[in-house]
Amino acid sequence: MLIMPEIGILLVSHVREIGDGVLRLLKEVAGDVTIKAAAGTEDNGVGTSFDRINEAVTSFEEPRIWAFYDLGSAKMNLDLVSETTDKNLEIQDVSFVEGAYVAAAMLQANASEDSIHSELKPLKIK
Amino acid sequence: MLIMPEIGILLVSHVREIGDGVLRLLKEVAGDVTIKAAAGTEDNGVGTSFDRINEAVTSFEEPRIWAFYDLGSAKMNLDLVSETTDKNLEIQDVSFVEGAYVAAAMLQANASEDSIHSELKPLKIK
Amino acid sequence: MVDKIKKWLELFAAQLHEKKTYLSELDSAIGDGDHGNNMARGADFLLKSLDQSGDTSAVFKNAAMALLSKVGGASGPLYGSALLALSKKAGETDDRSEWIAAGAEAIAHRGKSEAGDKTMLDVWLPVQKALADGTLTHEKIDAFVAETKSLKAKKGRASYLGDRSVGHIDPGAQSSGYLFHAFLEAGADHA
Amino acid sequence: MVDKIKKWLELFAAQLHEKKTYLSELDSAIGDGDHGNNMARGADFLLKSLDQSGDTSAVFKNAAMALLSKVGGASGPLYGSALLALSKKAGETDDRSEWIAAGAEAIAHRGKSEAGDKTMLDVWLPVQKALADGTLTHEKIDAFVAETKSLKAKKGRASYLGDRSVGHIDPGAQSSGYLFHAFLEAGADHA
Ligand SMILES: Nc1ncnc2c1ncn2[C@@H]1O[C@H](COP(=O)(O)OP(=O)(O)O)[C@@H](O)[C@H]1O
Ligand SMILES: Nc1ncnc2c1ncn2[C@@H]1O[C@H](COP(=O)(O)OP(=O)(O)O)[C@@H](O)[C@H]1O
Ligand SMILES: [Mg+2]
Ligand SMILES: [Mg+2]
Ligand SMILES: [Mg+2]
Ligand SMILES: [Mg+2]
Repeated sequence: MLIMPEIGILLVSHVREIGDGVLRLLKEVAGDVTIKAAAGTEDNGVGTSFDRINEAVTSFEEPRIWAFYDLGSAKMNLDLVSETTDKNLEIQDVSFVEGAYVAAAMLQANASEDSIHSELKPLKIK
Repeated sequence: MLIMPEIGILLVSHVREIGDGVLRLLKEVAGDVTIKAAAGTEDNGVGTSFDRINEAVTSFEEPRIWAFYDLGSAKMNLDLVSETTDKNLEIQDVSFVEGAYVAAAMLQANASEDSIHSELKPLKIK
Repeated sequence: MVDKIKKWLELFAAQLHEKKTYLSELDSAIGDGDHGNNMARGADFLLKSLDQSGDTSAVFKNAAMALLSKVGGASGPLYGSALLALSKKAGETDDRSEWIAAGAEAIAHRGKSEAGDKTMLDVWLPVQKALADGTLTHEKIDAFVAETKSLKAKKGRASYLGDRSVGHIDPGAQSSGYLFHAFLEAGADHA
Repeated sequence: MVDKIKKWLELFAAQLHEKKTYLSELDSAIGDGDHGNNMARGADFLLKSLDQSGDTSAVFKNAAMALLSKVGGASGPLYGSALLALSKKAGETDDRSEWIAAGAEAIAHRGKSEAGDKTMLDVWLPVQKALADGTLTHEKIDAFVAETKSLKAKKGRASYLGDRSVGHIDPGAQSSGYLFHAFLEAGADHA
């Protein structure tokens, strides 16, 4: 019934628990969407890690990745990764939890990209 | 140096880990602001709990509480609590992580309420 | 009178238990798949904490607090608000259609929702109308629930599905269907 | 040449270690209080992984990756991007002012920031200019760092403080000050 979505979701947060928690929230409505979190520094401090993000990006099987992030410095690491990776990393400048939730729910429902983008548009705050 | 803020911050999320994680993120920039999380159901499932929110609200010493929430059903519980509590519960319809972060950082810096509201305004997405 | 009300809530709780899996299946299709578990958890606590004072308003209020405390999902504050409204209304009148009207209004207020949004309200509102007309039957309740199939969700988690929400029964409408079946069965529809 | 570059980075790393507490104190006043810890963590790894191939570009690239991997804060991708730019530029020219210009440009690009935003850029840009004029001294570097005190933050965490950010040295400007002190001390400012 569900066509394997060609888009995966990456959650980049400054805090490990936030990444894990949002993943859990999204999984409730999007069991068939690949969702990964890269959150916190390597020693699980508050911050983001280029390596963690890079590894997560590399590990997706989907050709396209939509990345959601919490604060600005996460975006800097994401930008850097997107400049160096072969993957199609599309950074979404929308509110973190709410935007990722909408995208996950709609990807699960096989909604059209256009309709997802139009739902995400009012959440663009970055 | 820092005047004890008369406003506390309440974080209401569907997931325990999200509440704890955002609290951790905010505490890094707002050590003197009272911040509490009421997240997840009582058995730590995904959802919100009127009781948990109500208890958290009651436990604040500050006369005013700014509440931030992730998804719409958290807001319904918050609305219910705000109709029954004596506390001054001000529900902020802004993006959850980003809005709470800005509010915490600015409360810590003793910024004026006006200036905080004008920073929060572009984050109003609910 | 209070015995019929208690009977009503007990039958509702029993039904929620029996249909737990089905309700969660409905919610899996257009939501997060927890409506059955949410309501069953609430039902357990409702039964355990059923008020024994003999006062109808107190029975509703206790039931409201039980659902509020334990349900977890959006349906918690929604059913909670509805039952709080019934508790209040039961202190003012015996007119059941006024009770249900107050409950529906509380749901609409809490959920900022209206008729046609594909929610539990799409059962509460026509039930209220039939009750006022004296035409409420089990068949009608089932029909109201089934009619949510054709609606497109505008509120709650299902709203992100847009057209894809069409063709599925709304889980909250289904659980409200059980509520009103129990209402008739307990004879709680008249004083 | 490569020895001076390695010396430069070693002196920088040593200084970051020594000033760890002070840098975090500066960040506590207008940020989240971790800049010293962030940079010290990066410095440790930078020293451990210092490239020994004898190639200047490789030395910068390794240092960039060390900071990127370990710093954690905004300063990680910022210093990382700057050092990547230096790595590239060092393959094209020996002109130090061109190197630093490329680094500053990378920071501005990565941080979407500009002169006067009260960031590390407010040290990189005037250092670059003085270097081009042949007038860079330790005193000037200290002055550039000190001048960030009077600025109002427009980028990074400090930006939410508005006027309250005035009167504090920017932590990233201070660590960049250490970078350029080490630059002069190592004699890396000329080929
Ligand atoms: N805004 C709303 N107004 C009215 N009813 C709503 C609203 N949001 C959700 N509902 C009802 O709640 C039901 C879902 O309940 P449940 O699954 O327990 O909560 P959640 O969606 O938080 O997981 C829906 O099927 C719908 O009938
Ligand atoms: N957008 C930006 N452009 C340039 N520099 C920035 C920017 N954001 C932050 N910085 C620099 O980074 C420093 C803070 O680094 P650090 O404390 O390690 O990161 P974080 O703020 O993520 O905790 C600031 O003092 C500033 O010099
Ligand atoms: Mg549900
Ligand atoms: Mg739920
Ligand atoms: Mg910092
Ligand atoms: Mg930090």
